[in-house]
Amino acid sequence: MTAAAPTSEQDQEKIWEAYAVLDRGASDSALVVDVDGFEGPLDLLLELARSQKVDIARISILALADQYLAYIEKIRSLRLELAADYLVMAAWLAYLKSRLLIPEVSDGEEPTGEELAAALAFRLQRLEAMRDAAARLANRDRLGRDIFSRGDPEPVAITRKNEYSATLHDLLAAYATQRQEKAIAVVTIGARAVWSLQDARHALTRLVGHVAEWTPMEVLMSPYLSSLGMRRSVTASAFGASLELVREGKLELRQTEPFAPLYVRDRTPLALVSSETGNG
Amino acid sequence: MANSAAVMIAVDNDANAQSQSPEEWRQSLRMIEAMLFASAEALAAEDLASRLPEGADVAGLLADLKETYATRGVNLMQVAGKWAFRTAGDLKFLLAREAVEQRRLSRAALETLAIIAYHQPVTRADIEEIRGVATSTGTLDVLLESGWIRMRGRRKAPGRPITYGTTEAFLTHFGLDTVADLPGVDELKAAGLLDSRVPANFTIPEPGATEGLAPDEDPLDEADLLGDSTPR
Amino acid sequence: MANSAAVMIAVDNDANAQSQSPEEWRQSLRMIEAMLFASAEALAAEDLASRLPEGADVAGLLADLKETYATRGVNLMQVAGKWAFRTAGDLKFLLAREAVEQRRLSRAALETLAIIAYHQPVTRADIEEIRGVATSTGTLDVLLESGWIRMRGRRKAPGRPITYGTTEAFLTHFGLDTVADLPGVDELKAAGLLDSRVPANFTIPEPGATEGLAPDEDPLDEADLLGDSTPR
Repeated sequence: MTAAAPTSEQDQEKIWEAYAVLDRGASDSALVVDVDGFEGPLDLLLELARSQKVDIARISILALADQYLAYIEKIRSLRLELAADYLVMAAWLAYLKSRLLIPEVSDGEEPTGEELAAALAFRLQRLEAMRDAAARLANRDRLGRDIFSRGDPEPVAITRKNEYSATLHDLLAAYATQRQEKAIAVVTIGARAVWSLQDARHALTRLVGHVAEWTPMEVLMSPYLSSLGMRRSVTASAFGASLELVREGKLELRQTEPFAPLYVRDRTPLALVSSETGNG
Repeated sequence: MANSAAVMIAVDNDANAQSQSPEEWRQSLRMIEAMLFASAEALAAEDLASRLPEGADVAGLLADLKETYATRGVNLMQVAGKWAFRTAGDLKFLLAREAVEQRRLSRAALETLAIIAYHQPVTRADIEEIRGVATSTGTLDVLLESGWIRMRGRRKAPGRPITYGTTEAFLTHFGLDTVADLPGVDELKAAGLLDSRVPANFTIPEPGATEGLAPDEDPLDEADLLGDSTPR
Repeated sequence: MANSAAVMIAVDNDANAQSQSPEEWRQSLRMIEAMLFASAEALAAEDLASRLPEGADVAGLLADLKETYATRGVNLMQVAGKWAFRTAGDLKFLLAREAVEQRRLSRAALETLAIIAYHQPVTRADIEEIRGVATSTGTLDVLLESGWIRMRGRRKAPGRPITYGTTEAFLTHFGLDTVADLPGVDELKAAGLLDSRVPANFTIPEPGATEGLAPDEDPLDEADLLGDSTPR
């Protein structure tokens, strides 16, 4: 069934117009079919078949072919353009007609005229069946048009509930890890309370020029030794800083023996020897 | 009173259900009634069962309820394999004001929809063969957009054309339980009119189930699922 | 069958309604059923009457219908003078669904929970002091939601901060008899959870009682028990 090449739906419009013209111009035509338009040659054939007012299953394909050919001739006589597939169908029907009229010997290869006719009848029946089915479908009680669901459905309230899971091991591990980390963190914070070398140097520099007599370092640094944890840091940094200032010739240091108190004073021009002692 | 017939049947069913006492049966009926009434959408029997007492005869309960409501203004219907209450069809005249505006399908679209429904899985070429006209892209688009048809897979044939079928929304909208319930489907099948070939070689295909693939169908390619829904 | 009672009443009403034959009465009942079912809101008797056959006894019909549905899963109710179907009160539970989501506690929540368990009764400030970081409200909320901690009381201290402790559910979930069963330093070390080199002065408290109040604790205020459970 390849004869009827599909035609596009836009072309239908042309045909419809053609048909309207035909309908008006040829009211004596035996083929008055009142439809909106044809959707291709098969559709036209179906309408013609229906106009025979007999069961499509028992339609005379020969008569139908004649009708179609006459119809096409009519349109052409009105000098209306016809889509190619209508002409192809016409040619095919003319061929079918000749096959049906001339008795033939079946060679087993080519389908017989009867077989071709049967195939066309089948297509027409099938198309009609689908038309009917579409109509029956459209006329069913349709949801939202004919039958209705609950207009005010009662919503299902979904309560979200979280369920948590954790094992005792998770719990203890989290606790132990956290407490342990915190224990170490305390030490780290202690390290922050270091009196830097720079702090010490800054403090000592401010004293330079005011320490004429030997004065214990501890006394000079006493304002900074107040906080308990700072003692070592202050002592170490003050010592370091004082060494730098001695090297720069700003201070002198004196210590009588290891771990004995460290004395500081401004450097005097005569005190060259004293600086040797600064090696505690 | 037509209702008494329904009541009789309900009582019979009660007697048959050995696992549930009449009181339990009645309570289960009430529960199903409540769940189905509250929902605008159809509910699967399994969904209902999950909220009923263990071992409840859901099929029996639904049959009972369907019978009870058969003569009433609201009927229990099977749609798309699920259950739902719907207003009775003969009362549509009353409910015009509830009607939502319907998508108006062109004749071509409606015909195409019918062909897809009765012949599924079908390719675009199949549809054109049946209608004898080229199918405009717009027609399939409109149907895809309506949610009534979907791309099912690809035919195992040269060019691997896309196959179309109907959806659950189609069944729901047209009040069908399965595609086997399409009007006149049995007669059409018997007449060989759902066949893609001339009735000479008379093999009658079932209108395939909407789920799963036919033997000559492949699943859709990934690209089909990602890209726009319009087949070229 | 409770329904037969309803049928009886319907028959009685039929007899009373002189203007309508039993068949008309039944049809009017169906119409009301369908209208109420399909309507998005409750309908006044007048609304119904305007769509029923002339002279229908709307009040009688509604009474009949109300009776019919009284024992069913859906009831006909009068809401603010209008009529609507509603799920029977005892079946409302069917319309609630619980979505349980399994969740794991965050590290912060686990730490906080452990601190509450070991150090109870603790205030939020205590927890922050131990953890060295601010505790987000979310963390305590999650723990309160889990049901493993509770607000115990208020510390007898400036600001009267709320104290937290663990619950029965906590003990049950973690398989503990009492909080005193929580392992001590040595046990934690033995389990490899604590480094053996922790400072000698490292201690963990022996958890206090979960019941009753500590000497420095006041009971919760009434407002704590009424208001939302989230302390600011």
